[in-house]
Amino acid sequence: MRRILLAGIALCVAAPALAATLSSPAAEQKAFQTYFFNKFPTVAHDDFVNGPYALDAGMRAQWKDILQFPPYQFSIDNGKALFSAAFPNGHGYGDCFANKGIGITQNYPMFDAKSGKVMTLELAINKCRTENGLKPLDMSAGDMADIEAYMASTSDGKAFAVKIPNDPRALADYRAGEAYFYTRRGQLNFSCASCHVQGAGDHLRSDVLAPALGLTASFPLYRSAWGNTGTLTRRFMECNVQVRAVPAKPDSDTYANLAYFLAYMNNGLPVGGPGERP
Amino acid sequence: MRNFVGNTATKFFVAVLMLGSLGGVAAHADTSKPVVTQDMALAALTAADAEAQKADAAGVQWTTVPTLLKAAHFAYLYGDYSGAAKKAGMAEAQAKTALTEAKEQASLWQTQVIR
Amino acid sequence: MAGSILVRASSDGTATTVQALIHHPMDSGFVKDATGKLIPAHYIQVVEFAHSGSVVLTAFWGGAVSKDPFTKFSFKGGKSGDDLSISWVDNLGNKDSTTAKIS
Amino acid sequence: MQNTKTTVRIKSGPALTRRITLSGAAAATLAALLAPGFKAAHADTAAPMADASAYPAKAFAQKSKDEAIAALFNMTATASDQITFDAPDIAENGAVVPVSISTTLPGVTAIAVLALGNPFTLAAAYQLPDGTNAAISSRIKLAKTTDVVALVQAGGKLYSVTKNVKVTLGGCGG
Repeated sequence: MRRILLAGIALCVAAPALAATLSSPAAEQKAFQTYFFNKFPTVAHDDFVNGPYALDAGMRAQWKDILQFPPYQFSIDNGKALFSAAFPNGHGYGDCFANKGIGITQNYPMFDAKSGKVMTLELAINKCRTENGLKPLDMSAGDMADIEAYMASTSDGKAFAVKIPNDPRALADYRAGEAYFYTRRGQLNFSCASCHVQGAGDHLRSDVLAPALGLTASFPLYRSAWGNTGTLTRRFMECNVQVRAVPAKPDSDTYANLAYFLAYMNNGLPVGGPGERP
Repeated sequence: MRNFVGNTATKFFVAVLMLGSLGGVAAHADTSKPVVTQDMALAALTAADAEAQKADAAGVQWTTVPTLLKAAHFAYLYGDYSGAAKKAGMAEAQAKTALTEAKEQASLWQTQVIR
Repeated sequence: MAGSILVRASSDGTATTVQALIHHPMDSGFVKDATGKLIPAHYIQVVEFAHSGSVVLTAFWGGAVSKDPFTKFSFKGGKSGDDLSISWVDNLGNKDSTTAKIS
Repeated sequence: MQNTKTTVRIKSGPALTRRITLSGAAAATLAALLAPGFKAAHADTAAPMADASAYPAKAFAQKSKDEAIAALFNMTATASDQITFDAPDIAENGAVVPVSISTTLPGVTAIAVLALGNPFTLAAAYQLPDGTNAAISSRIKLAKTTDVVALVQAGGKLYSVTKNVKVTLGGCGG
């Protein structure tokens, strides 16, 4: 907290020069993880991917019960069928991904040098479809969530390894995601950090606010509130509406860069997807 | 977005007002509140729409603004010019605030970064 | 709905533990959809679990059983390779059934 | 078959007896003989299929605890500390509340779950033939914070245990 106060004072003195004081992504990632490891010293590092279940014993017990036979099992099975089916032109999803798409979700989002943009798994799946003459899928739930659930299940437990290549465009995308994460918006004037950094671990009525570290590691999620499996894009748009900010387009760079920033912060933590949440 | 409730309330409000204003105009001129003419309402709507478009373009719009604008246009359509002007004014103010919020945050966000 | 039932049945020689997950909306009839219209009641009413032809559990469910309902129980006997059959019928008369091997 | 329990049990099984297909009236009378309030859910096929006519619809339509118990078991329940009833103190989400009921009481023939705060209190009922262990896990929906009652029918008597489960809204609204 002291550092933030000091930073606040510095702001009045040299606002224009502020941009220069941001450290490198790697340094920021170290600070980010250390902040949460210190804020929740009793939480095992890998447990951060389980969000509220790492912080609330009662919820954890119910989660363990549900994990015996999780309802997202249907998503995984449906996703596997969709993933394995060949496209009309004979190709398949496997042809669009490294290692035939098996055990690779820990590398996403991935910066694509050709387009100069961040490719989340959802964007990559839709890109694969359009390249093979198919309509892109709805990026919030349904088949997209099921395919992602299957792909994530093949990476279960692998450590996140999101890379920011030595390319100014990649760094710019990372900074854009970072800016979005810390920018207050909507009539409620909250940023993602308001709830998931300052408010991490607190209750919002019966919800426990998950720490930002590991926040996106268990997507796609089967939420009891949704009654089906949903993607990270769906959750981003839902959070926007909850602070009364009009959401961006699902396939916008805004959300891809935000996912890029958050996933980079998860590096080293295990893939927790598909996950289950209240 | 659950603006369902807002619409019902607005319809009810408009209906009551329409009856009231039809009777009111003939019977007596309400001196305390200046009569909002159609032109004044239209001007307010135009200004609100313009400001809202700026916030939309900047991607910083609040979900409350489109709801208010819809209600304002609805009121205008039914001849409730004072209601339309009031809602348009609120919509414009909120769109302006959304833009200001974004401008401030453009530099403020960096103070929140975990270092 | 073909394939609506997922089963995990395992025997330790003396008893068999059964876990079943059934893909079904289990609409209670009290929930409204996005447009405010009530979603009509549509839930599984009877589920029959049988081991090698004889009943080991009968479940009767109301609208208050969760979506994609889960059931776990165990019964004495049953060895790996035996058949475990599950069938359900809902309030609209839809049915589905499956037979799984106890592992 | 040595019958240790007070109620008459029809042991099903392909070798032993031919399935009995019951007409409505006969079904009702036999139901009284069986674990009261329950009817054996058998149909005339190799593997017994779920039989809709066995569904105790009246019991599932009751709004109060006593009416539901009467319609299902037509006996009164006495509290018992022999039943282990696992249910969360605070449900993470009212739509998926994991509950587990197990008991050491001998001769269990039926287990049921009632949610007193729901529009219809009876949530689920299970009929356990011989050899089935008296332990059931399932997931139920709770409309609001409410007392949840686990019922166990054993040796022709009815036992119950009650637990309160809090159900609250989450999130910061829209």
